[in-house]
Amino acid sequence: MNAPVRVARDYESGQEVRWCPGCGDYAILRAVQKTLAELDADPSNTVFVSGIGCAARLPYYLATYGFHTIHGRAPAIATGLKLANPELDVWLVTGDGDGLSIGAGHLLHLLRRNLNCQLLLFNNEAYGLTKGQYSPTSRIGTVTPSSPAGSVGDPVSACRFALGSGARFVARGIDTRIAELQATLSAAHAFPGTAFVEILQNCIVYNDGVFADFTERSVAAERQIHVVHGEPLRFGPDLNRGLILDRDAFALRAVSVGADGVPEQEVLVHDQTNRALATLLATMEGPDLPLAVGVLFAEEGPVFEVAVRDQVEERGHLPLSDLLRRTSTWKVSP
Amino acid sequence: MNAPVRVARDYESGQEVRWCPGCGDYAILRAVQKTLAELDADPSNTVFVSGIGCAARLPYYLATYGFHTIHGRAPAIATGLKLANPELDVWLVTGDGDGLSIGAGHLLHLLRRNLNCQLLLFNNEAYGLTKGQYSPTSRIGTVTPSSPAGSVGDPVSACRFALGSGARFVARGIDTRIAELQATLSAAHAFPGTAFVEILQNCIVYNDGVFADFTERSVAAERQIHVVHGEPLRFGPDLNRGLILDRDAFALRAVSVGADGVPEQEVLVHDQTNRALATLLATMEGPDLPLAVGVLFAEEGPVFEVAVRDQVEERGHLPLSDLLRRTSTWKVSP
Amino acid sequence: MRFRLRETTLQPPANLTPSTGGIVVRFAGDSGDGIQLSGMRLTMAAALGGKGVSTLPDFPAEIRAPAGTTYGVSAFQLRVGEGEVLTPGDTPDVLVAFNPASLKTNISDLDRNGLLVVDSGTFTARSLKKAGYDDNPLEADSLNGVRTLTPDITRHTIDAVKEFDLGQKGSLRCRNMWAVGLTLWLLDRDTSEAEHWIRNRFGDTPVGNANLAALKAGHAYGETTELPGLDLLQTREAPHDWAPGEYRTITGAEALAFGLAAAAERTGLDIVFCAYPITPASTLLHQLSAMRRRNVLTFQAEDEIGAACAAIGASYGGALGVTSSSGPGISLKAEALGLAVAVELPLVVVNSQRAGPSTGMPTKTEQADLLQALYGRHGEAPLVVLAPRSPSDCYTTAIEAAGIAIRHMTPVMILSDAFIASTSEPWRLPEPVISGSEAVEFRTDPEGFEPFARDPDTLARAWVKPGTPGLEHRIGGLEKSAGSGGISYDPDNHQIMNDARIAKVAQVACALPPAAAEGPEDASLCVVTWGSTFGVAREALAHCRATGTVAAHIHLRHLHPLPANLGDLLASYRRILVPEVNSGQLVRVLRDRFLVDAESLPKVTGKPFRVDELIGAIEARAKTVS
Amino acid sequence: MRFRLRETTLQPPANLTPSTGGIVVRFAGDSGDGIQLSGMRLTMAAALGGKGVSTLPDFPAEIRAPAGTTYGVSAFQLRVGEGEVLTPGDTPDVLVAFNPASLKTNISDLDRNGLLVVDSGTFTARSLKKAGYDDNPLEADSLNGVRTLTPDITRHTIDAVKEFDLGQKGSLRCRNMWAVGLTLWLLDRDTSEAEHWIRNRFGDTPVGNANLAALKAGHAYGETTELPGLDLLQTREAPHDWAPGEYRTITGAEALAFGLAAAAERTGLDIVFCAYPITPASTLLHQLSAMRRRNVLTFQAEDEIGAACAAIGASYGGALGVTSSSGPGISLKAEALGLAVAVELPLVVVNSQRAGPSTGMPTKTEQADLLQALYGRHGEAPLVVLAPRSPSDCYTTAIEAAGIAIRHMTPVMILSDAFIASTSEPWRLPEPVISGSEAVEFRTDPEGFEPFARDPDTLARAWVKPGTPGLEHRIGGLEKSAGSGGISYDPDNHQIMNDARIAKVAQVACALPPAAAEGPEDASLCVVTWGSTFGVAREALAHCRATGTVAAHIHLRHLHPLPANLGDLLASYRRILVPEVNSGQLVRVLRDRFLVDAESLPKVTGKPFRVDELIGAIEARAKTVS
Ligand SMILES: Cc1ncc(C[n+]2csc(CCOP(=O)(O)OP(=O)(O)O)c2C)c(N)n1
Ligand SMILES: Cc1ncc(C[n+]2csc(CCOP(=O)(O)OP(=O)(O)O)c2C)c(N)n1
Ligand code: SF4
Ligand code: SF4
Ligand SMILES: [Mg+2]
Ligand SMILES: [Mg+2]
Repeated sequence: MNAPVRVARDYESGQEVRWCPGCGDYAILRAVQKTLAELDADPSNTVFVSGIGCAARLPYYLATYGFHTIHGRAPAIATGLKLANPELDVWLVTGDGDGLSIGAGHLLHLLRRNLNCQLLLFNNEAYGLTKGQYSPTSRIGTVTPSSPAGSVGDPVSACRFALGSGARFVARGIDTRIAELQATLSAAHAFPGTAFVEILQNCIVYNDGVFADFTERSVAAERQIHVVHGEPLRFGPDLNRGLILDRDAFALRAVSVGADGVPEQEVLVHDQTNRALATLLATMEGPDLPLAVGVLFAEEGPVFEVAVRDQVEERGHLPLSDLLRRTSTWKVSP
Repeated sequence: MNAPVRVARDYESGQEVRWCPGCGDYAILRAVQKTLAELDADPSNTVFVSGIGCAARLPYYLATYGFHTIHGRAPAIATGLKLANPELDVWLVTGDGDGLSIGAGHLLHLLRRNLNCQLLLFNNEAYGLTKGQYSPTSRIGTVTPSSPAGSVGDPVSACRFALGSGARFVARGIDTRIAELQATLSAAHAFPGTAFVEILQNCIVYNDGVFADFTERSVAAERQIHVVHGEPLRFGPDLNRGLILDRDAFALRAVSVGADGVPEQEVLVHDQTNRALATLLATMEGPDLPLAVGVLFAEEGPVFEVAVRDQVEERGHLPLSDLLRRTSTWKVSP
Repeated sequence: MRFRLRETTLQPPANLTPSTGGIVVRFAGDSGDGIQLSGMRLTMAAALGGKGVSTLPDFPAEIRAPAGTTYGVSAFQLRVGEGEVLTPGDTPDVLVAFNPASLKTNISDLDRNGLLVVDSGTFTARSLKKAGYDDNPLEADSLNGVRTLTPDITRHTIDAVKEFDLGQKGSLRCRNMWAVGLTLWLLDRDTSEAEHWIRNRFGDTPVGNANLAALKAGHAYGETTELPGLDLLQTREAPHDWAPGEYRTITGAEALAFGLAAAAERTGLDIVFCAYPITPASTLLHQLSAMRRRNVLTFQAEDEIGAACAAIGASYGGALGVTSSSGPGISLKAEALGLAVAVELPLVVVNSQRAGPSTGMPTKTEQADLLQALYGRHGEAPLVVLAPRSPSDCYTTAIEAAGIAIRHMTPVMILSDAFIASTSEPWRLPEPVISGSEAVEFRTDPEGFEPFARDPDTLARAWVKPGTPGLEHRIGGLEKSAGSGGISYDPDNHQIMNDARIAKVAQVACALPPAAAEGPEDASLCVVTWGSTFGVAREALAHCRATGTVAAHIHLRHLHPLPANLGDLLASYRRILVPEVNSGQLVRVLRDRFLVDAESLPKVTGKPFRVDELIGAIEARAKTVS
Repeated sequence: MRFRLRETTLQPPANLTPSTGGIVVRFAGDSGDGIQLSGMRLTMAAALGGKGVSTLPDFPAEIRAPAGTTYGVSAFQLRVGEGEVLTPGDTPDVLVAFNPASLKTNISDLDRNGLLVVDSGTFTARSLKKAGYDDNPLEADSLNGVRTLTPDITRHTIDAVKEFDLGQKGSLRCRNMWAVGLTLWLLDRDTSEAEHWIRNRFGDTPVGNANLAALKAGHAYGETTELPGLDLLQTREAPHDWAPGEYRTITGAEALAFGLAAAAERTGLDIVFCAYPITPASTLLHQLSAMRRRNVLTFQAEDEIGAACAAIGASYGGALGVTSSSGPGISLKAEALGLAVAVELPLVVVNSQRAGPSTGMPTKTEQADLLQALYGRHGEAPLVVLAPRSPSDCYTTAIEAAGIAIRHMTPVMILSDAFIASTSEPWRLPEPVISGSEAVEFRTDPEGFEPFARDPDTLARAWVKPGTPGLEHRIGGLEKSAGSGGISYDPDNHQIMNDARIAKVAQVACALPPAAAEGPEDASLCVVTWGSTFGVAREALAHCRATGTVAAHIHLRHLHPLPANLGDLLASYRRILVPEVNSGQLVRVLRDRFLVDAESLPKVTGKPFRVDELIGAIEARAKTVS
C-alpha cells in the first residue's frame, strides 16, 4: 500500500469550529479527520449526513460533502442518498437525543436494513444544543431544567438498542481515547453494512464529568476493557483482570487473573460474531464490571442498497412504449 | 376469591366485527374477552388504546372505553392518559406495522419508561389494512404488491427489539393457542409496568400460513416451547426434548432428553429474570430450535406514572399568589 | 446549460367534446363476485367500439367483509357515450345487483326510468336476512315500479358451465361473465373483446372455457328472451370522431406511474420513489413497483417522514426523489418539505387526497388539502402546486412536475385524489419518449462555484452531485448566506433569502401558459375549478349551454403560482362560482389574490360532485346574473 | 351545567399610555460577563422607581462560544420611560461594551447622539485580534465622533474588590456590577434595589461584599468624575400614574406558565404539559417544571409527535393536555392536531414562533406560522387560534385558551413568538385565582348519553372521563355518526359532521368582544396587527399622532374565528396596512374574508419591527390617503 497522500488537515473545511471550549466534540472531530487521512478518503466521494444537535454540526467542519438535515432523520436521508448513489462513502453523525429520542425509529430501520454506512452516535447523556435537558440516555435522577426533581425512566442503552434492532456492527468509543477511537472508526469503515459506533462524549457545559467514573485517567485502566476479536477479555493496569462467564447466573463476571485469581485459559475470548456475548458486553456497568470499548459485534449480511440495486438490474427494462401496451389497446385510424 | 361475576360476553360491545372471515384476530379478541372476564375487569375502568391497522380495530369490539387513535402513536397517547389518570387499567393494541414501523420510536420509549399497561402487538408479518404490503417483520424475499421481486432487509424480531429497548416484561403468544395466550395475558396484566406481548396472528388474506411451520397442529408440539419460570425448558410431544446451553458457542441448543439424550438435569431451567437468556429464547428460529412462547422475561422496576406522581406529590404547592411573588415586586398605592 | 422542458407539448388538449348523454351501468355484488373485472370488460368493449367511457370503481372499506353483508358490497359504475365522457355518471340507468345486500345499498341510486337486473337465484331467506331485508324486495312491492329483470343468473350460469366440472364454487365464479354477456347485449355490443380477454387470461382451460360459455349464455339470454337494447334509453348523440392514434384505458394512478417513468426516461435521471403504504396512495407505489424498471427504484420506508426524507436524500444524491401519500401521511411530511424548500432541492410530492380530517374516510375522495399544500409548513416555505384534471392528465402532470422541480430546484406537490386515482378513461398513447431528450446537466465546474448562487432566469441554485471533485460543500436547514451558503444569522440576509425563495417559486409562472376561459365570450358567470372537478364542471356546462344557460369555465392546473393573467381574466366576469369538494379553499385564494367576490360551492360528502348538482347551481346563478 | 368563563375579566386593558420617549440602554459582552443579570438589575431599578420598562435579551446562537469572539457576544437592551413602554427601543442611547468583540458587533446600532461606555481595560492586542480589529478603535478615529467614556472598568473593579481576595477570575466577575453602578448613576437611579438583590443572592459572603463594593464604586465613579446624568438625553415625558397594585416584571414565557397554572387552579383540572425541547419554546417547559405544582405535570416526550399525542391522551383522560413547541416541532404535530379536531377533545397548543423555514434561525423571531395554524392540516380541520400581544398578555391568553378549549371541546393554538417569550415588562399582579371558580363538570349521567351529541350553545360534545361507570364508548379518527359516534362512511353524515366541526369553531366568535379600533374617529388609514407587533404599532401610532398624522389601530387577539364585527369595522377605512413579521399572512386572511384591499407591510429579518420603520410606513400612507 502506498503511504496516504492526505493528512488530517486536508479534511478541515476551514469553517470556524463553534463548540464550547473544552467540549469532547473537538477530540472526536480530530479522530474523524485523522481516520479519513489514514483511509486516504476521497473528500469528493465522502458525505457526512447529520441530524440536529451539537454533535450534528460536525459536517460543517469537514472538507467533504455535508448535509446537516433535520432532527432525527439523518438515517432516512442517508438511505435515499445511497439508493441514488451507492458508490458514495456515507457517514452519519447523530447524538443521543437525535438518534435515540426523535430518531430512534429511523435508526432501528437503518440498522436492520444494513445500509452500507458508518453511524457515529455522540452520547453525552444530554441535549446539548437546547441547553441541557435530560436525554433518553440520562441516568435516573438526572437534574436538568426540565427535570428539576431528577429524571424518571430507565435510560436507553445505545448499544443494547442497536443489538436488539438487529445491527450487524456495534462498537463503542470514548472521546478521551482517541487512538482506540480511530481504530474503531477504521473498522467501522471497513465493514460492509451499517456500522454503529457509540462515542461517549463529555458535554463540559451541561453534563461535565458524567463519564468520569471510568474515563478519569486514574481509573481508566481498571474501569475500561478494550475488546479485540479473538483475544481474551482482559483489562486492568497490568491486564491482571478478566471476564469470565458465570454459567449459573448466565452473566459475565470480572475476576482477577493469574496467580491470585482464575487461570488464564478460563478468561473468555472475545467473539465479535456472537450477538449474545456482545449484548452482555454492551450492558456491563460499574462498579463491578468495566465498560466495554471497541468492536463488540460484527457479522456481515446482505447490504441494503446492493440488494435493491441487484433486484433492479435483474429486471427486464421494457421500452416505455411497450409498457404502455401491456393492456388491450385499440386504434383509431385517420 | 369470589367467582368472577362477569363472563366474556359482557365485554362484547355489540358492534359487528368486521375482520375478514377466518382472520386470526377473532381468536385473539376472544382471548382478550375471556381474560377480562377471568380478571373480572371493570369495563368502566378499562381502556383499550390502539393505533391504526386491522389489529387496531379491536377496541371497537370491546364494551370498555376505547380510543382508536392514529398510526403508531398509541404508546404516546396512553402515556398522557396514564399521567392524567394512573388508576385506569390501560391496554394497548398495535400491529407489526403500527408498532414496529411508524411507531417503533414511541414503543421504545414506552418500554424503557415502564408505563403500567399491557401492550399487545399482533404480528401477522404484513400490513393487513392497506392490502398486504410487507412489514418490518416480513422475512426477506416476501412477495407483495410493494415488493414484487421479494422484500429486502432483515426483519425486526419483535421480542428482541423489546428486550433491547429495555422492556421489563416480554412475552409471546399465538392466535392458535388461546388457552396459553389467556394465561400470558393474565400474567401481563398482573405485571406492574409495561407488559409487551407479541401475538403471532394469521392474516388469512395476505399472508395465510406464514406461521404454519410451527403452528400447524401436526408440528406444534415439536416446534413450540412453552416456557414457564422455574421450570425446565422442555418441549416435544412427550416433553422428550429440551434446551441446553452450548457453552462454547454461547448459544442455545435443542437436544433429546432422557434415555437416548442428555440427562434431565442438564436441561436449562427457565429464569424469566435473566434478560440474556430471554434474548436467546426470543431469537430461536427453526428448523433446529423451537419457537419460544409464554413469558420470556419479567423483572419489576420503577413504574413511570407512579414515579412522576410521587415527585409531584413531594412538591410544595405554593399558593399561586406566592409563586407570582418569588421575584421582587413593588407596590403602587392609590 | 440547464435542463429545459418544452412546456407546450405537455398541456392537456384545450378542446373537448364532452358527452352529455350516454348510458350508465353499475355492477354491484360481493367483493368476491368479480365485480371490478366485469366492469373492466364492459369498459373495454365500449372503448373498442369507439365509444367514450368513464368508470368509477367503489371498494368496500373492509378488506374482505363476510359474504352477503351490506358493508362488503363492491361496485363498479361506468358510463358509455359518444365523445369525451368526462364523468362516470350521476345515477345508473342499469343496475346489476348480484345479491340482496348489493340491491339494498344501491337501489336508491337507480334512475327512476332505469332498469334493474338482479340475480333472483341469490334471494334466499338467509341472504335476505344477512342484507337486513325482512321481506323479499322482489316480491314485496318495495321496488316502486322500477323496471326489473330477475333472471336466475346463478341457475343459468351453473347450467351453462356444467360440462366443465368446476364444482359449485368454481361454477359460481362465472356468474359475472354471464352478467357481462347479458349487459353487452343490452348495450348492443358484441362479446368479442371479452372473449379475447378470457382466452388471454385463462387460455384453453376448463375455467377459461366455462367463462366463455357463461359469457355467451348471458348474451344469448338477452337475444332469446328478446330483451330490448338499451340504446332506446340513450339521449341520441352524434358519433364522435376520435383523434387518430392508438388508445388504451387508464386510471389516474397508472397515468402518474407512467408519467414518472417517462420523466425518468426523458431526463436521464433515476427516480427514487419513496412511500409508506396508505389508502388511496398505495396504488401508485404498487404500480411503480410492478413496472420493474431500471431507472425507477421504489422504496417502502418505515413511515411517511422517512419516505419524504429518503426522497430528499435521493435528490441530494442526484436522482429525482419522489414521495407519495394521502391524508395523515401528507401531514407528517410537513417538516421534511420545509427542509426541501430550505436546501432548494428538486422533489415531487404526490398527494392522493382522501376525506379528512384525521383518519377520516380513507377510501373516499376530497379536495381538502389545497390550503395545506399552500401554507402547511412553519415559516415562509413556498412550493409549487399542480393538480391533474383527469386520469390521463396525470401523465402530463407528472412530467411537468418533474420538470419544474428540476428546473427551479424546488419541491412540487401534485394534488391528485381518491377519485382521479381510481377512475379510468380512454387515453390516446402519448408520443414515444425520447431517452435523454431533456437530459439534466449537473454542475461540475469548480470555477466560481457557490452553492447558493442563482441562475438569473429560473432563480434556481445549481444542482451538484456529491461525488463531483472540487465542489465539496455543506448544506442544511439553517438559514444560509445568499451565494456562499454558509450559515448566516444576518437579518438582511434572511430577508434576501426569504424573498428569493418566494420569487423563485413565483418565477415558475413566467413559463406557464396563460389561463383561458372556455365558453361564450359574453358570459357574465364563470365557473372556476381545479383538479378532478374539471370533468363534471365541463359536462355540466355543456348541458347548460345546450339548454341556453350562458356560463364560462376556467380550469386551473397550476395552483401555485397561479397563471399571471388570471386576475385580469377573472375581472371580466360579474359572478364567479368555485365548486370544490371541500368547504371552500381555492375560493379563499382567489378572493385574497384578486379581491373578486368569488362564491364557494362546497361539497364534503366523500364523493365527487354530480353533474346535476352543478347544473342546478350554475342555472340558479346564471339567472341572477343576467 | 357546563364550564363558563367570564370572558370580560380576561381582556387586556383597552387603554394604554404608550411612552414615546425614554432612554435605551444596551449592555453587551461575553456570555460569561453577566450581561443578562446586569440588565435585570437596571430593569428592576427603573421599575421600582415608577418607570415603565421593556427589555430585549439577545443570546448568541452558540451555547458557549470561546471568550472574546464576535459570535459569542451576549446583549441585553432595555428602554426606560414614563408610562407604558411597549418596545425595548430601536437604537440604544447608551451602549456599554465589555470588550472589543461586543463593541464591534453593537456599535453600528448606537444612536448618533448616543453615549458609548467601553471597558478600555479589555482592549488588549490579543482581544482586539480575536474580535477582528486591526487597529484599536478607541485610538483610531473609527468611532466617528460618538461620545465615548472609556473607564478602565477592569482595573477599577479589581481595585474595588481587592480586599475580598477573590483572585483574578473572581474579581473580574464583579465587573458587571461596577458597570451597573455607573449606569444607575447615568440614569439618575440609586443602587438600593441592586444592593438588596446582591444581599439576597449572595448573603454576607466575600462574593456578595465584593459585588456590593463594585456596584458602589461604579456609582461613585459617576459621581466623582461628575458625569452628567442622562436625563438630559430624554424626551421630557410626564410622569405616569400607574394603576394602584402590586407589580413585578414578567417575560412572555413566565406569563404563559403562570396563566396555565392559573387555568389549572380555576378549572380544578390537572394540566399535563407535554413537550420536547426546542428553542425558543423550551423556556416554557423549564418554567412549568420549576414551578413544582401538584396540578401541573410536565412530561418531556420522545419527540413532538409524542408530546402532542400525550397531551391528547391526557385530555382524553380528563386532564387538560397542553403541548408546546416551535418551528419544526409545530410542523410535526400536524397529524396529531387533526386527530384532536376529529375526536373533539380540548387541547392547548403553544407555538413560540421562530424564524423559518426549516431549522431557519432558531433564536430569532417571526410571525410566519399564522397560515399554518389556520390551514396546516389535511382535510377540513378547523381549530381556534389566539395570539398574545405582550408578555403580560400571555397570562390572560393562556387562561382564555384553556377556557375555549374546554368549553368548545377543541384544540386552541396560541401563537406566541421568540420575541414575546423573552422580552419583559412590568406587570400588575392579577386578582387572586379562586380555586375551582370555573370548575369543569364532566358528563356522568348515562341517561340518553351519546358521545357525539352537541350542546346547543357551544356545539361541543360532552367531556367524559374514562372511569365513569355506564358511559363506556369508543372514539377514533375515522368519521363518526353525528350523535352516536359510531364509525360512518355515510356521505350525508360526513357533510353534517364536517359542517358541525366548522360551525363549532365559528361559534366561539359569539362570545368574543367585538373588535375595536383605537385612535381618531375620522382616520381613513387603519393599521391592523396581531401578536407581538402590537406594542411597536401602538407606539408608532402614538408618535404619529403627536406629529399630526391621523391613523387608527385594530389589534387582533382572536385570529380564528375573527371577531364578528371585524368586516364592518374594516369597511370604514379607506386604506388598511398590515405590518407583520412575515411575508404577509394575516393580510391574506383579511382580503379573503372581507374583500378589503388591505396592504401588507412584511418584514422577515428575524427581528421585530422598529418603531421608526412603522412610523415611516404609516406616514407615507397617511399622506396618500388624506
Ligand atoms: C423537530 C425538532 N425538534 C427539536 C429540535 C430542537 N433540538 C435541537 S438539537 C436537540 C437535541 C440535541 O441532543 P443530542 O442529539 O443529544 O445532541 P447534542 O446537542 O447533545 O450533541 C433538540 C431537541 C429541533 N431542532 N427539531
Ligand atoms: C400516518 C399513516 N400512515 C399510513 C397509514 C395507512 N395504514 C393504515 S394501517 C397500516 C399498516 C397496518 O399494519 P399493521 O400495523 O401490521 O396492522 P394489520 O393491518 O396488519 O393488523 C398503514 C400503513 C395511516 N393510516 N396513517
Ligand atoms: S453544549 Fe455541551 S455538547 Fe454542546 S458544544 Fe457545548 S459542551 Fe459540547
Ligand atoms: S386483511 Fe388480514 S389481518 Fe386484516 S382482517 Fe383480513 S385477514 Fe385479518
Ligand atoms: Mg446529546
Ligand atoms: Mg400487520
